[in-house]
Amino acid sequence: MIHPLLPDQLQKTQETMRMAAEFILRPISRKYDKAEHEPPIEMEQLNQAAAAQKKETGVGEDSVKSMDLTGRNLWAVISLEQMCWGDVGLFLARPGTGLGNAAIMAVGNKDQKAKWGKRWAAMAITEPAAGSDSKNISTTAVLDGDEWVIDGEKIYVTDGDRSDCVVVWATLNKSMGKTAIRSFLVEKGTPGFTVARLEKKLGIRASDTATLIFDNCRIPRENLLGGKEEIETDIDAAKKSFGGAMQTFDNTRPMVAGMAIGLGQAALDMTRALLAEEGYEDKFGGSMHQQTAVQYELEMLEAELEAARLLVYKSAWMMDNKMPNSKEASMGKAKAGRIGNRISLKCVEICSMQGFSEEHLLEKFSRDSKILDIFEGTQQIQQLIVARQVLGKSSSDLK
Amino acid sequence: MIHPLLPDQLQKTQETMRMAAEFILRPISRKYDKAEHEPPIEMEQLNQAAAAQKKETGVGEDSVKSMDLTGRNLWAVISLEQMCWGDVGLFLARPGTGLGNAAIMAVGNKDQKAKWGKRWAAMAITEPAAGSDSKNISTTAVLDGDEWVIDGEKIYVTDGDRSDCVVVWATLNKSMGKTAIRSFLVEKGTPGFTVARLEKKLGIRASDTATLIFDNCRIPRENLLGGKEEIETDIDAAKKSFGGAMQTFDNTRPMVAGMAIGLGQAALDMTRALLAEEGYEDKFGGSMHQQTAVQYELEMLEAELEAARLLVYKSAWMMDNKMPNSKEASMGKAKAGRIGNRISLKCVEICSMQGFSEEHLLEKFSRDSKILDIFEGTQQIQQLIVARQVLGKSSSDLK
Amino acid sequence: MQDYTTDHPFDISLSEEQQMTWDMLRKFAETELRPNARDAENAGKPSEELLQKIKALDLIPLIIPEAYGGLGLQQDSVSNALALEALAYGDMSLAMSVSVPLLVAQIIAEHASEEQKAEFLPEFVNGSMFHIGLGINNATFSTDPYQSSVLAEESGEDIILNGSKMGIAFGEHAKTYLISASDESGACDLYFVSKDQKGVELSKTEYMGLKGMPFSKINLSNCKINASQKLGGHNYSIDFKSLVDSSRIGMSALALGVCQAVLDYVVPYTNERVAFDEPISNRQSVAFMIADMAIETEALRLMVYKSAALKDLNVDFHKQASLTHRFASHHGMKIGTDGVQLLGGHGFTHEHPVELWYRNLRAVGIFEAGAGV
Amino acid sequence: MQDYTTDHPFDISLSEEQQMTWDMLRKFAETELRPNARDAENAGKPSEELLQKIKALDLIPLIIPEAYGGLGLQQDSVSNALALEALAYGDMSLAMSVSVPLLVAQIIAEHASEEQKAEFLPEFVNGSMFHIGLGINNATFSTDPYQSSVLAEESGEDIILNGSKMGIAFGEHAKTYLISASDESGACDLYFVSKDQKGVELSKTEYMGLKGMPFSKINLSNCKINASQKLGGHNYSIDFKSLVDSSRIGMSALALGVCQAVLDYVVPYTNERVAFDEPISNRQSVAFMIADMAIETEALRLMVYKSAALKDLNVDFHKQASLTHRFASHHGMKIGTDGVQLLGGHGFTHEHPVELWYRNLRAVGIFEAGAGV
Repeated sequence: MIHPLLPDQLQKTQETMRMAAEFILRPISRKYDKAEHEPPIEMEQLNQAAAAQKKETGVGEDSVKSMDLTGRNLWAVISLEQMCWGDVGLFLARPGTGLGNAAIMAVGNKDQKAKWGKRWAAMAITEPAAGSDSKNISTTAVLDGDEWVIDGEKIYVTDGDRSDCVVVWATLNKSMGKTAIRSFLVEKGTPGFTVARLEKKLGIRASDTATLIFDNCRIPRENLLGGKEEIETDIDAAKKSFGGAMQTFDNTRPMVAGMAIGLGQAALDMTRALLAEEGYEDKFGGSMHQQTAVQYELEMLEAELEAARLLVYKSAWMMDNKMPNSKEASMGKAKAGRIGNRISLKCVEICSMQGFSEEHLLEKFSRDSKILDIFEGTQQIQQLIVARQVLGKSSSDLK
Repeated sequence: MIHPLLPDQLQKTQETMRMAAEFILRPISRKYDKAEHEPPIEMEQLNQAAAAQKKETGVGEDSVKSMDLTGRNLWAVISLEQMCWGDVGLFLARPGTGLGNAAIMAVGNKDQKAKWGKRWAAMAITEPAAGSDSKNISTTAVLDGDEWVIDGEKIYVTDGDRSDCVVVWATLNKSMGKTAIRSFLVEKGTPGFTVARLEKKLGIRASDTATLIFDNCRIPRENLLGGKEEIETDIDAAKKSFGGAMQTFDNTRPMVAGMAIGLGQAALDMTRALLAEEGYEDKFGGSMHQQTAVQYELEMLEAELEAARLLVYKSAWMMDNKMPNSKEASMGKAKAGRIGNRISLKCVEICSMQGFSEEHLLEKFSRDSKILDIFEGTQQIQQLIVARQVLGKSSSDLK
Repeated sequence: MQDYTTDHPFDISLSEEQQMTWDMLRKFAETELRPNARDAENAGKPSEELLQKIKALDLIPLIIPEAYGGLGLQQDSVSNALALEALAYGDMSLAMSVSVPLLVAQIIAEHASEEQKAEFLPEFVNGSMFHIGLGINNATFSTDPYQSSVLAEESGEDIILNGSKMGIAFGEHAKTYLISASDESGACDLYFVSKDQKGVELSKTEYMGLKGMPFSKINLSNCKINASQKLGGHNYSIDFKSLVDSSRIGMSALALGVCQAVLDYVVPYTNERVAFDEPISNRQSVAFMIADMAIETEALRLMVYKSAALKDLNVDFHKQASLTHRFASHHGMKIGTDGVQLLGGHGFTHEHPVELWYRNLRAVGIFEAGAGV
Repeated sequence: MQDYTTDHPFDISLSEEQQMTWDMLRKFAETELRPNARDAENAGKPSEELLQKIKALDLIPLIIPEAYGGLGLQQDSVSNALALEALAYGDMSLAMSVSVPLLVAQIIAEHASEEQKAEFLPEFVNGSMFHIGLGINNATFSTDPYQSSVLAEESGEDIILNGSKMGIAFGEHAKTYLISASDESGACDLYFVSKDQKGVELSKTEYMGLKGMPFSKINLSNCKINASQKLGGHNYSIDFKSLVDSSRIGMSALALGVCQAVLDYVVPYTNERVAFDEPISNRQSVAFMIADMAIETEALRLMVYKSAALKDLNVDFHKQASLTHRFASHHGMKIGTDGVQLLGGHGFTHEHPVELWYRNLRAVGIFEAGAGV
């Protein structure tokens, strides 16, 4: 039965996590925005709140039907939406869970999940010469006896400095394109693995973004995550193999989209709070003749945000119900990524000098928001994915 | 000296043509919108007004520097902008001047200009299977003794039924691509040339849009307009030849863009007049907190329209001053085409039931406007042209 | 953050019953409505034959109480929204030729006094669907959408009505009009006005779109009616805001159906249309326009469903309906104009339906009372 | 339709003099401002060395009357706009480090009383450029932009000022502030307020962008000044609306320079950056974004020039300035965000200037008094 509403149990999750965001994250937002590269020490509290809430809601480790109220992915999206209402930079900097963890849970085998599932894993894909074009990565992995030898450079690795380990995408044979790409788990402290640099950034300054160097870095054979040691010659098997790697994105995109939604809502809420000090009230459903330009704009932005939110919830619900959600995940990411940025920039404009000033967080939101339309696949990549599926096209037809 | 303002002489042109539009075109706008395919009989008056104004301003037949106040192209854009403020459909239906005339003036030789310059010439490019892709046209022209034999079907020919003659694009050899394309002048009544059908359309219903059939249609050898009888083997010469045909567009695009601007201004003016009946006043420069959504929207739309107008004036001024203006012509057409459509649709929304109703002309403007973002090169084609020039790319790099 | 309570999990799948109705109405839209859309537009109304088929769907008798000859079933709002979406996929005008009388029947069944029910409901089952014209669309644009451009003034036992209403569907077919009017206190209610009442002036109006059905404008000039002609009786007050909001969800559901129609039309067209040696959908500018169309259509769908689901929970759905309606108006029109753009010159002619959808989608955000959920 | 008279033909080419100034300032922007933008941002102000070079441009002494040590040349508004565009191409903060004091000097030269001129003008030539802080930006957002968030109340010979101002460039360097304040009649004028006046409270504020120069917030609490401290003297009234409009053209000209910088940066970047085996600019989504950037930048240029040209004709330029300013705010920000988008993750880091331009372009539409024409 069509019912795109949250059951009370998930509303409780919202409330709890919102409170955590408000009381744990917001007070330290500006501090870590200013102190770039300084690891936030207050974050353990947030993890505890999330864990407690998860336990209370009864969300299991494995995906469970949302029908049972406890779908893991919808719960996760809702939780992180609220945490990112607090501060998306701090959320990304919270110890313990990185995008690499999603990869381990998505493609790792049982032993791997058991061994690394609880450790903080970053995800290293991008290279200086390969951004969205992940089939063109040039970091290599060569099997030598019982060890893989990893060589290459990775950039823009979120949590790359502070995490315990990194999921690294590398190729078994650069001339074989995407069929040769595999992901590997490299632990911190492995000889030949160094953090070369931390980026100074427009936003999400609380989170570290690292350049990693792998120079003759040897890791155990069993650190290959999902996919086979040899390159499949059968085309379907090869496609499936790369598809497996890419599938991680179907899981992580709703999460990143959820971040943009939380941030967008934060900007709208803060704008209304500031406006209220000068007497502003909403006028939903009013005509353009009655509404002020601000009332009109905020209603339109709220509508766009709600649209993005429902797309993202749907893509998470599909995951929980084991439906293929690649198109829907990209729809949600495309919409949420761009609208989060638009909202936050518009809110700064609406609040004028106050919006532009560091006295409030609106200007920070509008810096943080930009990356959410870029990482985990840019707006343009999401559009490509959606278009190919809607039009029934291959990546060679629609480039 | 930078001075993007109209001298008094051209302001006089504006006023005169606006008056003609208001008193000649507006009263019959609805009549010919309803009576699709009926040739408007009142249009001779408009031509007379234009001719008188042209004479008064001292605009010559040939391009003259705008510096001398009498640049032909800027004068033309300004005149037709005002006529299309009246009614773009009727303007397109005015007897005597079609897009073919622009082609004759742009690429015809002296004899051809003298012979056909004053006759009403339509332009036939599009074919059922070739829209924007003009190099792929399949209408053929074969030299047989002292005659060309034309065979093929042309669609969407504006004025195709009512004009005296038609400039037809045909290929000397379909396998040779764009280098083999030439334009030919075919007079009405030539055996083998028939008007097969008139289109029922969304807008500009006062103008006829015809499907033309050429079946073993024989025309004199001298009816080949610009370009050589044989296909150039030298690549540069060949490019130049097709470029010559395409160059017509650099002349006609500012004109079509001017139509969109006239229409956009008409929609804004009518909206304000209707709103004024219920007490509306503009509040230019007001903040979003003070302006109503309508005041804000109308100011933004007016800004966009003014931006388009200046781009178009500049492209016409460049033509008058013999500067290459292909990029600027496409910039103006892209901006004016899309903004004319956006304005007219928004004005209908703002005026609600009255805007949507046939009691007023706003709904008509929003139907007429759509074609201006399509013909003489769609929005997408204009973007391609601009992008290629800005990025320094060929049509094979950026498709 | 939410203001509702529910135990039901988040769900976006159709129930078995919803699926059956959906399949039936969507098929009807594709086989009966779509093929007849252009004819209805040319004639200015649906053919008698088509009207009979539409009536045979029995959508209206379904909700008429048994006492007045109907089946007396309560439809939930989500199912109503689904039905509107399915029908508008065929044609918006033709969908409204049933959704408008359905809305009138719903209003009367819910709000009318017993006498009014007895007078007006049976004819929905036995006679014309169009015996009552709904006059809610304001003739002035500066009027609050939750108020009326017709003013109601009490004068003893009588009520005097003054003002105009536009967009009354099948107004010439009606014998009675149900008109919204605002009184001095700011309350907005509905009133039954007979066609032959003194001070009633009816005229035909045509619009940019929705040409498959006839519309009237009504002008009330010192039109005196008895207080009992107020919907529900003299002392009854309708929640007019909720009525407008419900209708806005309905209009958004109709827009959704049309948006889906545009999307489903441009996908095969752009895949087949070749320019510069490739299908035009191989170009990002075309493909991304279609991707956005798909994204906004799906988003609109979820917003419509959520608004309707909130209404079904009997909680305040005003904000959600407002957001949905504004979204439908903005993105509906964008999809309408992009649909024509993707077909280029072809899209501008009557050879293809996209120009018709362009015109109909402009009605969204303007017509307030064309469907309810 | 127009409301001006001119014999001069339509023209969009630079005069010889305009071209010379343009070439000189644009070169300065590229060789001195752009390379120092990041350093100034990190330091929160330009280096002393750079400030000396900026001063050596002699832009301010040019317009100071000869009696006060300057050259006393009248600059036309179009040339002023060109200068702002050229400088902002290098860096917006650094351009404002000269455009703000220039605006102050212009205001004083045009409006101040003889005593005030004698007191404040010479220092522009001989001393600091920053001895007077301009307090026009309102601290409240709901205040009419043509009014002030500071209120002026006359009390005999005195005027009492109350309220706050934000975004005072180089406020800590100043000894005196020129503050806009509205009186009961709705007139908005400027007043000189000394730093050491009682009731003046200064604090440092930081913004999202424009970090290459320091800003102060000023709070005036029952700040009592003598009526003679009103700009131009007690009975003088400034056309504050025209001042705001002139400044809005100035801000738009700065935005234009930054937009052109973004465009010129992304063109080679996207032509060189390869993904999926081709330069990313071979993709329509990238190429069309850049085409739009070029279109809107060129349009903004023409709008800035036209606004300034109207001002030079001494006719009402309020509407044109308003349109230009709104256009600059909307499209400037779009170009700022697209600039980062085109560089992807790289654009988000300090390795490239696009993130800096993103932040600076958000100032447009917000800062009212950063430059004049």
